[in-house]
Amino acid sequence: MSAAAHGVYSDVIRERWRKPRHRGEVPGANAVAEDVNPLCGDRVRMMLTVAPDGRIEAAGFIGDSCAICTASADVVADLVTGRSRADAAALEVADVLNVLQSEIRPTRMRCVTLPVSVLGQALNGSKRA
Amino acid sequence: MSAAAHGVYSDVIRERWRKPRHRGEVPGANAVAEDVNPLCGDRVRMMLTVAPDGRIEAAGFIGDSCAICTASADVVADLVTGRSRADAAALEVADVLNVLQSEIRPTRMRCVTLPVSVLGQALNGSKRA
Amino acid sequence: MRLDEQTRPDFPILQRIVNGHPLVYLDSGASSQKPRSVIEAMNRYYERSHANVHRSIHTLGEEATELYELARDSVQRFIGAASREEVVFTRGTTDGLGLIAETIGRTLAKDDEIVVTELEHHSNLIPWQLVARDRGAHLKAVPVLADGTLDMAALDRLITRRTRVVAFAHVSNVLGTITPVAEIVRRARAVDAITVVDGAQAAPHLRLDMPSLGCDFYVFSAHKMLGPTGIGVMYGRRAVLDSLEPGRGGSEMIKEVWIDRAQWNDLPWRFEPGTPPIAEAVGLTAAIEYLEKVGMERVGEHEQALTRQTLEGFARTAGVTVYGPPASVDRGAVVAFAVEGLHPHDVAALLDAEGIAVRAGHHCAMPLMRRLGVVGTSRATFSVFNSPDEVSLLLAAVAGLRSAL
Amino acid sequence: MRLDEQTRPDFPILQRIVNGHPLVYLDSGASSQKPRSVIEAMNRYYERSHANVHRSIHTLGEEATELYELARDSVQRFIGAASREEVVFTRGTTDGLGLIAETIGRTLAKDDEIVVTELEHHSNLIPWQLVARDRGAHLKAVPVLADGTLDMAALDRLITRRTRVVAFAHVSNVLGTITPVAEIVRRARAVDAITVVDGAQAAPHLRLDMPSLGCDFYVFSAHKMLGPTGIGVMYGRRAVLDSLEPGRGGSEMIKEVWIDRAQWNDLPWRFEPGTPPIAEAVGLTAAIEYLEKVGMERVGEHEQALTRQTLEGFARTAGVTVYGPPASVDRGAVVAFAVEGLHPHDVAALLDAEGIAVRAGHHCAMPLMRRLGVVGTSRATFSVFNSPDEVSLLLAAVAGLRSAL
Ligand SMILES: Cc1ncc(COP(=O)(O)O)c(C=O)c1O
Ligand SMILES: Cc1ncc(COP(=O)(O)O)c(C=O)c1O
Repeated sequence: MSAAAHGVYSDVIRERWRKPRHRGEVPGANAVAEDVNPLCGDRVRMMLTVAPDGRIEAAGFIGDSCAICTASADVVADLVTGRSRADAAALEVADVLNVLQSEIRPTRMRCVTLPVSVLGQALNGSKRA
Repeated sequence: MSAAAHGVYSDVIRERWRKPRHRGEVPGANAVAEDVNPLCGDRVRMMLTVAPDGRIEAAGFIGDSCAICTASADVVADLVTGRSRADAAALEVADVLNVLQSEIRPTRMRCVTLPVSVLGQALNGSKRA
Repeated sequence: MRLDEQTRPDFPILQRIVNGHPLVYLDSGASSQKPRSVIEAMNRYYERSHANVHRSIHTLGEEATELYELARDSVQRFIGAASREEVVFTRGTTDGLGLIAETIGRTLAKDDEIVVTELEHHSNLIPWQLVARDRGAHLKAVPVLADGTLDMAALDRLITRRTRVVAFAHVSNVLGTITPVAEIVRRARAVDAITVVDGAQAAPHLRLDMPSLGCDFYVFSAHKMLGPTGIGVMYGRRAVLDSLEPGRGGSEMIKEVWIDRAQWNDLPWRFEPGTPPIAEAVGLTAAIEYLEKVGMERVGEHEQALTRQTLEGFARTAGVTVYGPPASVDRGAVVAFAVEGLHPHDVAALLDAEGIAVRAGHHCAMPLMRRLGVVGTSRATFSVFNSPDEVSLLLAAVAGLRSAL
Repeated sequence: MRLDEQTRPDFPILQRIVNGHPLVYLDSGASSQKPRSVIEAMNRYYERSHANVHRSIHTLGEEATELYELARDSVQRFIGAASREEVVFTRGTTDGLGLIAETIGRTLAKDDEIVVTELEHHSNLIPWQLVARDRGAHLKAVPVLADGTLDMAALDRLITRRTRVVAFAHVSNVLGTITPVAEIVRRARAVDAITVVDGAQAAPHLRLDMPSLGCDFYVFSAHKMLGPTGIGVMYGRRAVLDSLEPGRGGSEMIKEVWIDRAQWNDLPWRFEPGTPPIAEAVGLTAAIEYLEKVGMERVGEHEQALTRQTLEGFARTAGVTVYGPPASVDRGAVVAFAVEGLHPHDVAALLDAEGIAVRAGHHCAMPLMRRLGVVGTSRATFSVFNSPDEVSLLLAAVAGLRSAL
């Protein structure tokens, strides 16, 4: 079975699913958003601590989500930490895919994009903060 | 073309279409009904003069209708003239088909049944008298 | 090569013998025949890739979802929509018009006005009647002139500040009239009314380009344009779709659900409750690809030529009346006609005896029939596979009809 | 011969190789595969007899109409309806439930009550939410007990004098629970409430007999019972259908039309606006004939046996949780399960790598997911073509999953 699993998910995804680096509450987070993948009900909450100068000091997520979505959220948190607000807002799905190193099938692309879109919502202070 | 027409309609239908015996207003009619075939918009009005003793003294029809429907209405008027109200109410589609002497396809059966159903309505003094 | 020479071998049903004659099918306006490629695309789908769409992450589910969403891309291209989110799959024209009426209906208030026309198919009339009754709104109809066109002066009077919806056919399914969509849209927009175009008879026949028509909604059925039964399209302009709550509920169209409330899904799925017509979407893609390969300009020219041939032939036939604009004007591929002394049903039945399929009746346009002063008409309609020879057969058969009964 | 040994050769898709493995399709609850006879019936229809139905008097139109109406007779027989007028064709379960909700909705008043259950599919929930919101009515849900059955004591409390509608599933698409339809109908009828049964998961699996269920409405989809996409059935008890105004407008459902009003057609057409799914009706007839030839008792027994085998196997597998009533109870052909430490999506993706198609997610039953305390589950569902060997493959693959990620 492991052999099959290798075919399905990249090592990066499996690694980040087993040991996500940014999973958990972010105390004092001041930019927060949460959304749902309508296809499956997966839910991701992104939490950021943005310093007065606009730098993102800490990022984390919690969520009920599959391996791909969890890995994506973890990578998003990774990539935005230490960046400026503007840089973070410019994060694209391609950047995440680049790190994930996995071929993602069309029906699961939303698992990758959900955390990116929740990041945008958190930065905009918009929906369901 | 006549050959084809022969295949389509019986001589009775063609004859009654060309020279219906009961087409026209029935002056003094006291049992009247009109209805429409929803499939095609054909409309038939049946008019009866019922004597105090319940005998149908005169019957006629007017309508915007095809050859089959016109022939059927004409036959219905024929068959009920002189009969008692109860006898007329017992008229069945089979009686009309019997006179028409034509094979009627399922989609045109309503052309035959419409006048029979309008007769029933006229006798019941019900719908759209 | 003439278009029919090229296309006829693609339509298996043209092998049919009807009452001893090769089938002459002149009823595509009611429902067209299907090329082999459409039938086979659906077969292939059922034999290799069927599964439910959207929420599945197994291989067949992914294939089915891709095929279904590919159909959306095909339609977007076919009608020149600005984005795929503007393409909503329905179950047909009637379904799409009903969905729009219910959806807009929820936003109407007492004494709002809905403008339709006298040449509408019942499917673009009854849903508005139901809505008008429910909301206390008023329904008004633009009259049809003697030449079969809309009374545009009356339109100007009928569209008022209270007008919230203007709903009308692009091509009349009886008269063949092509209505001036962009012009009507312009006048409706001046009072901020929503425009709803019934494209059932136009989509099989004209090259469509949503931005240049400018309407808010445009609906049509696959089964009249070489595609399968069971599926249709509702185009909705993005800004309008975004502003509307969904009219119908179910699965697929939601994001989150609690017992007492729900949050809607994104476009276009918000308007597609339940398992969609998946195989039918695959068939529609094949139909669009077939039409695109031929080229809609060529389709239109071919059908215009057949229509002109019919109109000119009937003009020379004693006792035949035709309805709608003259042959000199661009028309849909529709010729409604009457034969003196014969009821339209009998015309159809007698032509059927010679293998010729035409429609007869009110064509679901009773108010127009009343305006024409008839209970019904006979009607010949044309598609890509019809030939000038078939028109000649029709003309000869009709010429022989008056002595038939 | 075991049922699957007999039926498997009839399903072309079972030849599919998925990710190097023969397809093991355990997702019929979402949409079943189709036997060759269903696919071929639709082909034959398109290649020989297609035309629009009802208003046509040419040969193809008559053949199409006969085939379409024959499907109604087939359904009547299949569900034991008292008359063919009680069988209305829809576009699927969601469409049927929406149509019923809109139609009944028009008769509801403020503070009327609608009772559903916590195990409903969104398709039997959202339409009632929309209606409740529109009419100022209240929606209440019967809870699900820990053993996956409905809380019948709560039902008694929830059904009151104000209850106008009781809508519930016959078989849960997640738990497999078979609800006591006749009993619920009895309690609803005591307060004159209309009963609406969602039979989407029951029709493919149980022998249906409308009079003994006693409900007012019963709806299901063809695509889950070996039939095509794009068509469903709404059974309505004659007396109830007679008493209701049609909820949706269009052609076919009228008798006479003026610009401002219309007179409705007779049953069942009053509830079927527009060109119906004709080829799909032909396919549905073939699906029903297939099921009848096998016999619904045998279908049910076969699927029960596979369900039991799965439940028993999972009970022996460490780290696997199953939902719903125990194996000892009659259930639908549905097993929802969870694998410790794995998200349902990943379970489905990993099984797909071995050619096994199961569904994962909320199964359009988010309120039930919340009650179960999960975001989703994996779900295996069975049909006539599934074999005990396939269940063994599923069990072995699931047993190997925990170390997979
Ligand atoms: C219980 C139940 N109800 C309703 C539906 C909706 O059926 P459809 O998507 O065919 O409209 C389904 C299937 O998805 C179901 O399982
Ligand atoms: C102009 C027009 N509108 C609407 C319709 C209804 O289309 P459908 O029956 O496919 O819903 C038709 C065809 O019958 C039509 O010609």
